[in-house]
Amino acid sequence: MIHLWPPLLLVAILFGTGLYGVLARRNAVLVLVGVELMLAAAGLLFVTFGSTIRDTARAGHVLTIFLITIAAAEIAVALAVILAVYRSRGDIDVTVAGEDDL
Amino acid sequence: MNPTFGWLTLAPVLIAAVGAIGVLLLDALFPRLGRVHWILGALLLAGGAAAATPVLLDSAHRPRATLCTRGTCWYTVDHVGAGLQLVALLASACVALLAFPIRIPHERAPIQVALLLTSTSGAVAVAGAHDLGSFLVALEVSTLPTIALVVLRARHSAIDAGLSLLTTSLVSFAVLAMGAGLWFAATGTAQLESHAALQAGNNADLRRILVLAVGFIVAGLAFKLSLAPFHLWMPETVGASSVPVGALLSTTSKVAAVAGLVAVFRTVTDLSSASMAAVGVVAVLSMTVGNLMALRERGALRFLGWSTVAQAGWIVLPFTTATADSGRRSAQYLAVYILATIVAFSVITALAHAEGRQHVTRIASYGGVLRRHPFLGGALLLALLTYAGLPPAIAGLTAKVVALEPITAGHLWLLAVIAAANAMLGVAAYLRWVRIMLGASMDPEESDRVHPVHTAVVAVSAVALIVCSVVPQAALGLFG
Amino acid sequence: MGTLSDSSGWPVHPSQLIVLLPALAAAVSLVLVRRARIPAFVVALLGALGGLAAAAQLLAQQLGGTAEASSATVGPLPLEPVLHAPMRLGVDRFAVLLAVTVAVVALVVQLVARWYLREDRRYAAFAATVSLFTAAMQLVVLSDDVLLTIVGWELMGWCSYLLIGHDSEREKARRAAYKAFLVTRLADAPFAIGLVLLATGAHTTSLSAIVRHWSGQPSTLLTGGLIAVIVGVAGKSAQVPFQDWLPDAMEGPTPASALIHAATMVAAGTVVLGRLLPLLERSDAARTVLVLIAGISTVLAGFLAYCQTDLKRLLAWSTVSQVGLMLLGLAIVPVGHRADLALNHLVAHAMFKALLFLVFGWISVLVGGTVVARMSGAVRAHPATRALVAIGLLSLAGVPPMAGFVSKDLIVDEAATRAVNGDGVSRIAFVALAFSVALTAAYCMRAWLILDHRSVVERNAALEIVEDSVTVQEVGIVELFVTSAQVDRRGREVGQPLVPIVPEPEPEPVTVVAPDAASRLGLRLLALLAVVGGLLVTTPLLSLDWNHPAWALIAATLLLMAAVAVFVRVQSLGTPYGDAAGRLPLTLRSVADRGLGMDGVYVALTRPVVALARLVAGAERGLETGVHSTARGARGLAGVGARLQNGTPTAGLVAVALGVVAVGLIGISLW
Amino acid sequence: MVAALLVAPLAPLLGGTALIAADRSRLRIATAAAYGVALTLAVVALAAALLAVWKRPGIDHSWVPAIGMRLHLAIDGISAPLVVLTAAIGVLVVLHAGWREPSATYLGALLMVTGGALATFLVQDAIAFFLAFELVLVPMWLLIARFGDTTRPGERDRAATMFVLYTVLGSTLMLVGILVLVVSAGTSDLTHLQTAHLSRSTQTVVAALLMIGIGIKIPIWPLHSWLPAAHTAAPTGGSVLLAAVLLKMGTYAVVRLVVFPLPRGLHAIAPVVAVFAVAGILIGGLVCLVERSLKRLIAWSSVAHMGFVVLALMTGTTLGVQAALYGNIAHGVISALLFVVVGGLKKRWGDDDLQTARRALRQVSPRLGLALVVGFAGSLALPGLAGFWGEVLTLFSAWSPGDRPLTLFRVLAVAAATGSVLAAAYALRVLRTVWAGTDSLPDVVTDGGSVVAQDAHAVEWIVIAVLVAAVVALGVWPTPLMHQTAYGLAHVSRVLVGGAP
Repeated sequence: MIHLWPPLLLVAILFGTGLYGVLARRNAVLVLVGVELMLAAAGLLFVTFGSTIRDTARAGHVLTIFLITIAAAEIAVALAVILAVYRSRGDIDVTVAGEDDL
Repeated sequence: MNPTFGWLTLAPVLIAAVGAIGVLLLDALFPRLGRVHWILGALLLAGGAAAATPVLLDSAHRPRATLCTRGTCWYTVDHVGAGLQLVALLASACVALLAFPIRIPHERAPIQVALLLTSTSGAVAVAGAHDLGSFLVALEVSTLPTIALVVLRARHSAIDAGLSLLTTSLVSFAVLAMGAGLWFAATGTAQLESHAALQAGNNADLRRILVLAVGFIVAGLAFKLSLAPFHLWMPETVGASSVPVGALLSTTSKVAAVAGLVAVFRTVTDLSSASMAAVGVVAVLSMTVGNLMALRERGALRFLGWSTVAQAGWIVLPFTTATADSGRRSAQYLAVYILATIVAFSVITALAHAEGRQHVTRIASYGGVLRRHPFLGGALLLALLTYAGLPPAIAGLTAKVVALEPITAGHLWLLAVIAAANAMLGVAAYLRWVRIMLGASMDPEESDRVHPVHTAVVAVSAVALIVCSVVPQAALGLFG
Repeated sequence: MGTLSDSSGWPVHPSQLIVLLPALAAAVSLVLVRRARIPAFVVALLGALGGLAAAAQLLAQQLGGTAEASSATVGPLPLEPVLHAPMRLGVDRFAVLLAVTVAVVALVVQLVARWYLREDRRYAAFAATVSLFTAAMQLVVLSDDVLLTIVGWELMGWCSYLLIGHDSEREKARRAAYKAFLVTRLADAPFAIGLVLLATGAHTTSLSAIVRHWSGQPSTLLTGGLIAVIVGVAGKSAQVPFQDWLPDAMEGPTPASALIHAATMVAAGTVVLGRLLPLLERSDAARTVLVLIAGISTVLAGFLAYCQTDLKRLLAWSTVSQVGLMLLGLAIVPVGHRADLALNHLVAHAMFKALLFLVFGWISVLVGGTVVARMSGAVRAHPATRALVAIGLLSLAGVPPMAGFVSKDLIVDEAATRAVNGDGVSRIAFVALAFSVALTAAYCMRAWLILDHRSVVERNAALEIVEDSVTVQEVGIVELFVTSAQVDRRGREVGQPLVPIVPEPEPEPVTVVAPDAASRLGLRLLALLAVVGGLLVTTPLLSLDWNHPAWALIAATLLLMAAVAVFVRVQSLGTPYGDAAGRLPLTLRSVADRGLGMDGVYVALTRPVVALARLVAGAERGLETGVHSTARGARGLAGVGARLQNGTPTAGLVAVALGVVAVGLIGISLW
Repeated sequence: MVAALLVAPLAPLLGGTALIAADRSRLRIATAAAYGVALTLAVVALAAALLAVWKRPGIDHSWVPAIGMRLHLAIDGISAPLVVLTAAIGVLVVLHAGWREPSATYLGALLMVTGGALATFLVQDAIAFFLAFELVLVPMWLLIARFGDTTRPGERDRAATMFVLYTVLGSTLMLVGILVLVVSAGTSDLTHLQTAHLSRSTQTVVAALLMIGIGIKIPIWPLHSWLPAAHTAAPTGGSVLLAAVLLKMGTYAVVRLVVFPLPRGLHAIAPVVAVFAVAGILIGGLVCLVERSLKRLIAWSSVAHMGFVVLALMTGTTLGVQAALYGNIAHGVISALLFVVVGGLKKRWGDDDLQTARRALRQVSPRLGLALVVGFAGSLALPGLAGFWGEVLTLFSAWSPGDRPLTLFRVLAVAAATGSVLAAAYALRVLRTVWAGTDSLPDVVTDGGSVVAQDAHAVEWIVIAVLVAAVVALGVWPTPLMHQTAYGLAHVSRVLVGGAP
């Protein structure tokens, strides 16, 4: 049985890096990258435990594939929105306040 | 072994999901149908709602399960779940009808209808999801289309709000996914089952992971429910998107989140006799922030956004004690809230359509509404009083009773007192609007006639609200 | 309502009627009559007559031994099991005697009031108030229940407020009424507490049951309760230190004064203490308090009466003094005896004091005021009043064979006997009595000398400088003596060059309608009773040892009185108005006129209360502002929130991150 | 018979709603017609209430099983007097509005308050009680905010808001307490709320929550800040309802929800609450000594009077509850009378400042003067008027407070007696300046004693006369009402203590 701690450490690092990226980056695309890192951490967690836990449904692996799929869908929507934002105001800086409609 | 497949049980999800594809196909075949799609969508949703009723009518309260293999089922609808499905479908149907009279480019209508149907099907599916996979997928299916719907309004403000919604939702989903991973790590199963949770709970190490998992899942769902501090997108988005989409965000989205919470907390009730302190903190924080911000908010739609934040606090309040009927109570409060929200948004849509959007975005411009449109004004008044929990809107009051009861039964005095103080704050916020409505008119010019579809939606939902005020059991009884 | 018939076949027990009829008269008058004079008088008269008739009937029953000892009022209050509240009237010989007395005085007052207030627009209200007052006093007299006693007690206070403030156009009347009610109400608080203490201890509000209960167990609690009651009595009876409201109460119309002073309010304390006497006898501490209060009051008031510039106020102070005598009569009663001494004096006092007040009122109408300067020589000018005044003053002074003599002498006799037997309380009482007797004789003599003064013509010259009765506030009284120069016997200023006296035009003969026959008849009845009232001791209504008089003591008393009278006569010689007190230093007289400045003390006492009230009101304003500012605070808080939420997606993300961390931490640490 | 139970609250509630709706909509109805309708409805409600009090029917239907709320209406000896009082005051305030001035909305709001209060006293279900308790809020708010003092709109709006917010906070806290009671008793039947198995500490917490919550409504010092402002700003009808009906709901709630179900909890907190009550008596009295606004003065006197009621309740004895219930009704009638009179005066004067020199009321308006005298005499608990019995019996009960700390309660009794001296002082202060007038103005010459034009006439005089009669009747003959409450108490007073130690 392999040790659990290296993959778990990696999960933590990935998640932390992703979160940091999300919080620190001003560019919306880079924020997106951060989110992807976080999702990757979750996927790694699933895979790790999917391989250690005796699970007939192989849920860990299946769920990882689910996650990847969802992430792809998200990226599609996200890029569309970012494109719209860029067209609308010429930048994709997430630290800029949105316009008010009052 | 092949899984079982119960068409009837799955019908509420399927009608909406297949309907979304159908609408797109129809548009491909008959490109110039335009706004008729909304009617179609509303009919589909109503059909879905009808399909959700058999569980509710079952006097034995047996849950219906399907997609079962080897004794585990991926889709189970119990009474609470079916009730939530019904509420979500009906709310979406109302949104479709509200959107119908609004003039938009022909080609955009079918897309929006499809997005609405998709989002609704996701929300409906959450109510039946019993495993992490469908749980995550369904939640995301219900969220992503709403982002698109917001952005599709194509105003600067809407696009900016869309970006805000997008980033928050993505991060929240990541957190949710992490929570799901931790759950899997703790329990070793992808099923949201209580005996698995119970097993994990008995092991000190696993218990900690389990708690963290639940915490992450709750945090991820809290975004959707716009609980503080995951709420900042809410007022902005509701204020910037078109009014029916705002209604969708305030209603169907919330159903999906509550359904998710119900699924999670159902598994941990056996585990926790103590209070879920974190939920309590989030709940009262939400109420307080929502009410305080609503107190000074000048925009009507944003006000409703803040009000939703505050109401979300009340919605999750029952989960604090994590007892067997927490989910039911939460759903009951949600139902009343959604009814009031539909009324409020219907009135605002109708007014915006008749008088122009610039006349409804400020609370100050509601002066004299009761004179110009006694019927619409009266309905809005009733909705606001329902939010505030003041009779004659008894429905709102009974909902507050429902939400408070587990807290008091659990002797969580501090929480109860803060909730009481928030009841007061809420009244202060809502009465501000009511007072303006009772006051004199700001802009006396004549308005167009209110569109009959809008009138009908307002009438039906207002009557439903009145019925719920006279017989609150009508709303509360949906969930057994 | 209990049973409405008694064994004698009457539909309603006479004791109930005694209270009910005057009360009914008041109600009918207020509701139906309102402003018309004649109907108001008829109703009031019927009430008074009915009350008297019922009292007479009760008297007959009592003498015949057929009176029922108890009758119902509003029915027992359902306060079981904490408190038994039968709410019944109790009929005994005292109650009967007093009821008759009150009814007689009330009747005469009603008769005279009609004449006295013949030009008053609010006569109807006055008559109704007098009726109500009568009913309240009768209730106290007949009550065998603490609650009923309090009802009558406070109701009298209110009626006195209305009567004293009857001429509410005058600030002085308003102030006097306010003062009277407030001072008595202040004393009512301990009175009520005392009665509550006694009643709750006995688990019943029935006075007789309370007496039975506490007789068995003397205790400090009992003493405390009794002292509280005594303080209350001191308030209502205008004893030290509450005495000052009574002279001011002279602002009321004279018939009202007659009622308040003679038979009702000030005497009520005696009645209540008389009921509680068996308890009082057992508590030496309470007796001491009583004898001190009453002793100081009777001497001080007697002295002040002698000094007054206003003869009506002289009567007022004499009332204080006489009530002190009655209370002394209660304090000295040996264990096992009843309150006969005090009640006998109460009855006698009621007769002569009512007479005196009414006659003085009559005179004041004739001469236009009650200050010495106006009253001087009045009975000479108006001979019709002469005999009445003489009888009244003689009886007040206690000259044989008047009623006042009999009643006072019996008290002195008893005090002497017990003092000799070594009772400390009685010794104090005896000393006070001795002073009181002398002072009474002195002020009676003085009053008579003034009223009987010869120099009517000379008085006219002085009239200009003497304004009307200036009584309540110090306004006028001091100035009167400071600014107006000394005058000689003829009323001319001393030390001024003699100017030829321009003959003053005789004052226009004011056409005063003489009191009608009924009023005069009433006065004569009172005079008669003031003379022969002493015979009361021979009736079975009182059980007093009257046929073994201590002749030596009587002789000594009479000698003392005679000596005082001679002294006063000598003093009065050569004064402008025949006023013996004119020889007293001016400062003393002005201080005495102001009741030794007691009013100032009262005012000073209210000052900290008002200051406290301002403080509290200010604090409450602050609290209200504070509460309001919480609203501002809430909005400010929201403003802070709005600044945090600057509308950027990043702000939302930061909040989400913080939330995740917080939820995780709280979940792990608290679960 | 059962219909009477339903008609009594529903006729004014629905009728009031309809009137308001009709006034809002395009079909504005004539004021006279609205007045006729409102008066009819109020009278119907009164008739139904009387019938219900006489026949004592009961309804018990399931209503909202989800929260255990039942439609359970009944009357017992404790609620009967309050029901009659409320219905009668309802008729009087509508009558007093007159047919010329008021809008249909005003009348509708009056009716709704009446109906809500009737519902409060009629329901026997704890949760429904809370609901009915809240029912009066919005119409009352409407009365103050829309029809209140027009001279100072800012103050008025603030007063209206304060009223609602305070009350909502209080009633929500009360709801928390109710829910604990209901959960622990397993029933929401008001007469069967037993919490025997709750621990002493829990009982204490619940009793404290309830007392704070209800204490806002009563109000108990220092939770009273909303009251003076609300009374000053409210229109006459609103003030009357507020004082005569709404405050009574608070004391009634204490009896039903604290005194009976939570004896042990009450025992723990009674001394504290009693001290606050007496503080209210004294502070109310003191403020009245210097208060310039007549309406505020009466509001403050209400604080003092309710202090007596609460003090009596805190003794937890039958005598105390009797005293409190009597004082409750008495204060209802007296304060109604005072507010009608003072409201009329304020309208005539234009303000209600006591320091403005005015002609003597007893000359200018003898009827109003008489009513004012009766009102303030009642306020100072003069025997023969309604206020006396409650306050004197309060002294009795505080002197023998069952199992409460004896010395403390006796000290409080003495303090309360002192408070009644203050009551005399402020009552006479008002009478001296208002009723007897000031010297600085010349006498008005009235011709031949005819009633002056300014005096109360027509409906105003009828209302005043009825209230005066009620004040006197309750003072002169207290036994019927006491028997009512005694009968009511006998059925539920297992928990009450016998009395003196």
